[in-house]
Amino acid sequence: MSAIVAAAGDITAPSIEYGALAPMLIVFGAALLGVLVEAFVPVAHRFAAQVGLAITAIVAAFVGVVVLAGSHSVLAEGAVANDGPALFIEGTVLALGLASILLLAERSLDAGGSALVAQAAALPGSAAERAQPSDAVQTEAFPLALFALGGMMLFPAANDLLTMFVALEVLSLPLYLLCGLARRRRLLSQEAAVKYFLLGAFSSAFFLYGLALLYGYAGTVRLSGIADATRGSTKSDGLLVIGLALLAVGLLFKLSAVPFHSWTPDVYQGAPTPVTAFMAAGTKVAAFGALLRVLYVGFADVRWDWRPMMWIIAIATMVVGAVLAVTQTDIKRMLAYSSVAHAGFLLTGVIAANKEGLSGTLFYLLAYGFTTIGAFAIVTLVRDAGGEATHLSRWQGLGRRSPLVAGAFAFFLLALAGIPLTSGFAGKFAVFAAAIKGGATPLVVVGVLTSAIAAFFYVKVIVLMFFSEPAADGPTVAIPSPFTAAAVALGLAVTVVLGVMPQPLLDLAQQAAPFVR
Amino acid sequence: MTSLTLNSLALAASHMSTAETVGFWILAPIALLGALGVIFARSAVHAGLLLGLVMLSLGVVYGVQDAQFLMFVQLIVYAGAVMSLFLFVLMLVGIDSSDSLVETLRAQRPLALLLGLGFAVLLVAGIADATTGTTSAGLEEANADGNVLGLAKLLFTRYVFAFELTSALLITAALGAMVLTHREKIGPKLTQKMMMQERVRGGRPSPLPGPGVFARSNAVGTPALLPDGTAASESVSPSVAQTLAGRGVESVVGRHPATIDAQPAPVEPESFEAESFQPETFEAEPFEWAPSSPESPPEPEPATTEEDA
Amino acid sequence: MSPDWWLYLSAALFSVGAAGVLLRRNAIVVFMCVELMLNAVNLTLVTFSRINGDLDGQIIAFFVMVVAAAEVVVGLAIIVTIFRTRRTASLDEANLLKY
Amino acid sequence: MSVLASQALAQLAAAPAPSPVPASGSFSLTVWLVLLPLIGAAVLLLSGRRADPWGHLVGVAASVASFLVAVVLFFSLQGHAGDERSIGQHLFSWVPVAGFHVDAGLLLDPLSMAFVLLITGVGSLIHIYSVGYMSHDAGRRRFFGYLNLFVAAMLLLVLADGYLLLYVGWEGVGLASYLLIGFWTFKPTAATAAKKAFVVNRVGDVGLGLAIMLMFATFGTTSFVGVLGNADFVSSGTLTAIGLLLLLGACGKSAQAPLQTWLLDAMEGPTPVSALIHAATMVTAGVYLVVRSGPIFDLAPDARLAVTIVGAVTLSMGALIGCAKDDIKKVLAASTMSQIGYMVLAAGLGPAGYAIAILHLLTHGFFKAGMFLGAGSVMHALDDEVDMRRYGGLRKVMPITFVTFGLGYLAIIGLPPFSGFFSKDKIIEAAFDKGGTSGWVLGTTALVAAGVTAFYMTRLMAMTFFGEARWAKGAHPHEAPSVMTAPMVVLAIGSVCAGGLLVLGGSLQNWLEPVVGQSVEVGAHTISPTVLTLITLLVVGGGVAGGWVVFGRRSIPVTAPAAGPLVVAARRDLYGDAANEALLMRPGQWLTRWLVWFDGRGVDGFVNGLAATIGGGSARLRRWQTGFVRSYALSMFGGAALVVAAVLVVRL
Repeated sequence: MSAIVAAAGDITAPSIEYGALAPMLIVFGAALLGVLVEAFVPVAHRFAAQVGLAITAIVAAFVGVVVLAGSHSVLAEGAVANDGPALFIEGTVLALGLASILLLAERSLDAGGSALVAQAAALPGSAAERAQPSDAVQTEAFPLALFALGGMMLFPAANDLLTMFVALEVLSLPLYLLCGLARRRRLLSQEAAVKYFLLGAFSSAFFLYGLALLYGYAGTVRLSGIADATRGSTKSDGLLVIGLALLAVGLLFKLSAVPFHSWTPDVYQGAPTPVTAFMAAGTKVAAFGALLRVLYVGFADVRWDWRPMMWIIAIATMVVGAVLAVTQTDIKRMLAYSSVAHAGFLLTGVIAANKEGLSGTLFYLLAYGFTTIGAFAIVTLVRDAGGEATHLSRWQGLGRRSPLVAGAFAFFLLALAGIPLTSGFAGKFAVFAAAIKGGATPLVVVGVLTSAIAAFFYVKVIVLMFFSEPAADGPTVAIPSPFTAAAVALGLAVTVVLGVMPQPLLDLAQQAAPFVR
Repeated sequence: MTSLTLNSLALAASHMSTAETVGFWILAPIALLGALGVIFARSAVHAGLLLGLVMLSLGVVYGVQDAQFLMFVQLIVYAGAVMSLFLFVLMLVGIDSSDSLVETLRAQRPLALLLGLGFAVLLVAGIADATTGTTSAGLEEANADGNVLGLAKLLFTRYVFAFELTSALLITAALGAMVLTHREKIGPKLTQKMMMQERVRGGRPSPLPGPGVFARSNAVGTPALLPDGTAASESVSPSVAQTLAGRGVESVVGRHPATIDAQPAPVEPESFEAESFQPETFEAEPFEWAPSSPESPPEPEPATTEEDA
Repeated sequence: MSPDWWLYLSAALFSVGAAGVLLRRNAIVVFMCVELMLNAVNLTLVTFSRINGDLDGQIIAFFVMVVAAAEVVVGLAIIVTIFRTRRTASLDEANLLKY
Repeated sequence: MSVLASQALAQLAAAPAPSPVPASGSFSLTVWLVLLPLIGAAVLLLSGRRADPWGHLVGVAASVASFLVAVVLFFSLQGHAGDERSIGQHLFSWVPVAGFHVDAGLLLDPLSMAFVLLITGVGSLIHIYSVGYMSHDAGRRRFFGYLNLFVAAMLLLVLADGYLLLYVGWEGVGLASYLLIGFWTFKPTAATAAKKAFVVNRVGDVGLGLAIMLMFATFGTTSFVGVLGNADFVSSGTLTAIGLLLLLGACGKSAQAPLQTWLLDAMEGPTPVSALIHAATMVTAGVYLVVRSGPIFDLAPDARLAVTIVGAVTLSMGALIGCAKDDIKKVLAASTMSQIGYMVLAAGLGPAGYAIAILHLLTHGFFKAGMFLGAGSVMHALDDEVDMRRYGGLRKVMPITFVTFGLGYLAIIGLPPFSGFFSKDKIIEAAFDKGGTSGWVLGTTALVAAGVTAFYMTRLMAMTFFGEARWAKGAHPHEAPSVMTAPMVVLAIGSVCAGGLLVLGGSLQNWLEPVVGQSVEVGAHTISPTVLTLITLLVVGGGVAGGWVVFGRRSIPVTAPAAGPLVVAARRDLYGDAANEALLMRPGQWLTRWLVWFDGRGVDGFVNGLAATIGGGSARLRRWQTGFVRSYALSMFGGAALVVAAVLVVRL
């Protein structure tokens, strides 16, 4: 016993840089406070308290990220990297998270209710559910979203694979739950949750197995340690490549690359639209950040091992995403496939494996995140008696009925298609240029061709909205509260500004470029 | 597993000791067969129990491999708590816990087996390629202060951030479970007096008829018959009706009593189907049921309770 | 005989678990198969811990258990919820979202 | 070649091109030349009906203000020494793409100054005239808006410091011309004419566009300084190509053969438009282009010869057509073609002719605008009657119109000392002085055409102002209001004096010398100037006499009599439309039809096939998304296995 005590004395207290970790800690702290709010604040005030808390925390964390800009260090005993790309992505995720919280806080669209269910435990259609006041909301969603947001911030900043795995789960678990909380179409929503959960757990297992093999190979799970081990190693590296491949499966699942994408359309369609927006934007950004860090820090020296594999996946992702989107009839599903295709375009930048690839991907992530969140925000506005009217045929002639909303949506679609003067063009240009420089020209050719296919279905929707006769009993466009309006405006503003003058942000992304090791 | 064995195992430096070899050949078949049992056992409960077996045997393996702390965590937390939770939920969901043997997805089964086998071969080949001839460093040094202390040192230094982070995970889990299951009470708690008043005003002061009364069967799914021969729909608990409907079984509740008892009904039954026995499973809003795909015809569900009516 | 054999066992368990995810229809059993995969990972970690001669692998395995516990709670809650609305835990019937 | 050339250019960064002096002081006003009418146009076109009562005044004010600025700038420019009279004003970086950098800037030099004065001066007069002419038109505000737009575009055209900005102005005047020709949209003929002008001009624009692209490919820039200053370093083949393409552009805008056909139809527009755009200013843009690009043509003799041929052919055609037309505006339009042919001919003669071309351009601007306004006045008096066979004897009822028109007539036929004499005589002389066979041919053509000009102008005078009145019933001709006659008087004064003033002491030549170079006398005179002048006067006299004999002394039938083939041909615009139709339109239509067919069957077939393939593939692939979690897991597991296999294979 005394020996144990003596030995315990050997442990030097870990140093944790609370200041530099502040953005994440603020978000997690706010999530914990949110749990307490659930416990102690009366029902009537919970919603306001949660929304206020979440927004305050996000803004404070964003300020923290801005203050930290330019730092280049490793925190918390080497678990967390605090470098340019991490901060860039943290800032991006925070801004996207703010927009998502705004969408979640929207309550004026659906007869006083938000997109979230009033009481998740009440069976859909049951007397218990009908007894719920119409303005009741499952306010636990806000702390859950904050937990997910914290996970998204940590995911790309994790400097070792274990922290990355925990962050992956921290970001995933709340999202699994949030997916099942739709107020309308609960069956679809719950189905999405269960699909997302099971497949997510499945992919986590692959990630973990890869982690284990890499630990076996390198004796450490720190990315820099793995990088050191890959250099000048005479060991047979079957463990390394299999480990990397399985690790990649876990990451590629999160960023919905083919063939690990199949959850994407189902979950995007079934989840409540604000949650979909959060997932589509935030998860993708965070997962790409993590993938970039893994590949560029841990496996930069063995890029010849992973590049062929990523080539095939990128091509498959672009092609499948673009081609499958063509025949979709549900707007959310179409956007989901579009998100798959965009994952492919982003992978092109990742494969470039050079500085431009990193900065281009960072830029693209930001641009895509805001565009997609704006697009989903618009989807929440087009409604009929059954909630959101997501079937494409219902959008016929929307441009004649409400030109403003349809125009904004058309603009987002054009940005997704990568039309010049939108952020999408600048982003595509950045990653494709980087890929060409990185020697991946054929990939760029495929990228351009699939962009053309993708443009086809975006334009198809625009044509549908503006050049078809509106249906007689078409959906109405709900008047949003300032929350949704702000989210749409944020998306539009970023999309326009980055399209017209992308240079400042590109410069910022370039400055952010080097990863800390 | 005695401490003696552990110590002797710990002495085995770079190669497996004989004891470990013996242990391997005992534990590995158990674990592997148990795992195969998990995926092939028809009953979910059996699968759960077999998984517990795998976990137990793995716990022993951890002990064999100088991971005493993990062994106990595995046994107590994993095999104990987690598996109990699984079994608990299985029991809760238990009514259709046995899987049908008919595979409805085309080529799913052979492909799954092929992939499983192929994946195992790939992994084994890769691992063998990498590790053959490597020697094991052993954990004597690392475990010098005892396994728990060594782990604690690591946990509170190098992995302290991840450790703190798991708190977020656990809170999420608790919060999530609560969100999905806890129902907040709306309105005041009913007193006995209020319940009595409600009952009197509700038009039926007397108790509901029990199911099966005057019917051919007294199963819970069979409604009682009223004096005029019609089915007393209230006699069947809504949850039973709902369950049957949810499983795609055409409930006898919703049927004309004539078809149940093969007797002509003297009085035209009221349209109770429309009112109280609309299964509450589904949303009130019009819902687009996608037509089931050709690969998956509705599963023929063996009727257990009501077909003998 | 070298510790590699434990690695082969874990690879086999992992593959069996993965195949089980593909084969089983009951959501809970599918989830159990995922747990089986995680257990296989833990076995790998513990074995590598011994081969590498450090305790990191065991710590990671410990974390995996913690995370798995949290995941189980969330997962089972979700499965129970969908069971309560659909009265079935069969995954094949959760098939509204497709194409 | 072009690569080598651009490398050479890079080495010769400090090429000896005269770079303009940056604008300072009063020259910073230059941009207001363009902005004032542009603002006027914006105000008029955007303000809506409430501006109807005062809109025309805004239009006039904008134009006049621009003229005043021009005058100020003119005197400022005169204050500079000859070789410093080139003022550049950089406006903004226009196309700042890396590797393709185009600045928008203005260049005010003696050549553009001359044009600016003509455009704003004559333009202002025509604005004032239009106040009266359009007073009964409901769309007067719109009309003035278009006029201001035109003035702005035309000023941009002549003030641009590079070909690309010039092209903007070029298209701008094309647009304004289109809008103004078709101003009376209720007239189908006007709409058709507008369309025709637009289409024919596009043909020319293609030439200009290609020339600009070729310049950029060759020189790496499109600025005048960069292109013209470095023309020496480029092969003559390239320069010839550029020159011919520029000529094609000039032909379109200046209604030269073979793109002349649109101008006659353009007379469907309101008469002030014809005076301003289709006589005085826009149609001379081609001449401006050729003169401005002088250094290129100087180094490409073949292109220059082509210019002279185009000029000679057009001036003859115009003269012939003028003899046969009964529509007064069409006669004037044909005459315009013919006179611009003279200018193009002169411009094609090289440094010897540039100044003369500009001289004729300026004098023509005065007298032709004056005559158009006179024609407008006559039409105004006779209820928009344009057929000269319905005129006659108007000199008594419309004395001011008669006198001003008459002075213009004397100027155009080249009677000394009226302005046309100085300019046209010089062109004929320069053509003969070119020497060789081509000199004789060109000279003779110009000389004969001068006689023909005298003939048809005399015919016009005789049919309009002399003889018995052949007016339609109920017509009560009267003199136009003073707001219309005043500009006519001013222009008549210009017709009388401009030529003399500009030639006196070689003032215009000296003025233009920094831009177009000294007009060298090429060798000896083929025919001594004095003798040639006498011959010319003789020929002109013959033309006048012939015209008077045929049309002045006989009574004019109200319907056109049957005539010989030449007259019929001339009445039909020398089959210009028919030729275009046979040579260009029909093959074009066939080509188009074939292309449409090919597009429909071939390209569309391919595209549709591709779309169908993608759609079909999509529909098929979609079925894989079965909605079953287990299938998804299968694809993931399969993917993972493939990925692992792939990395292992790559590794081996």
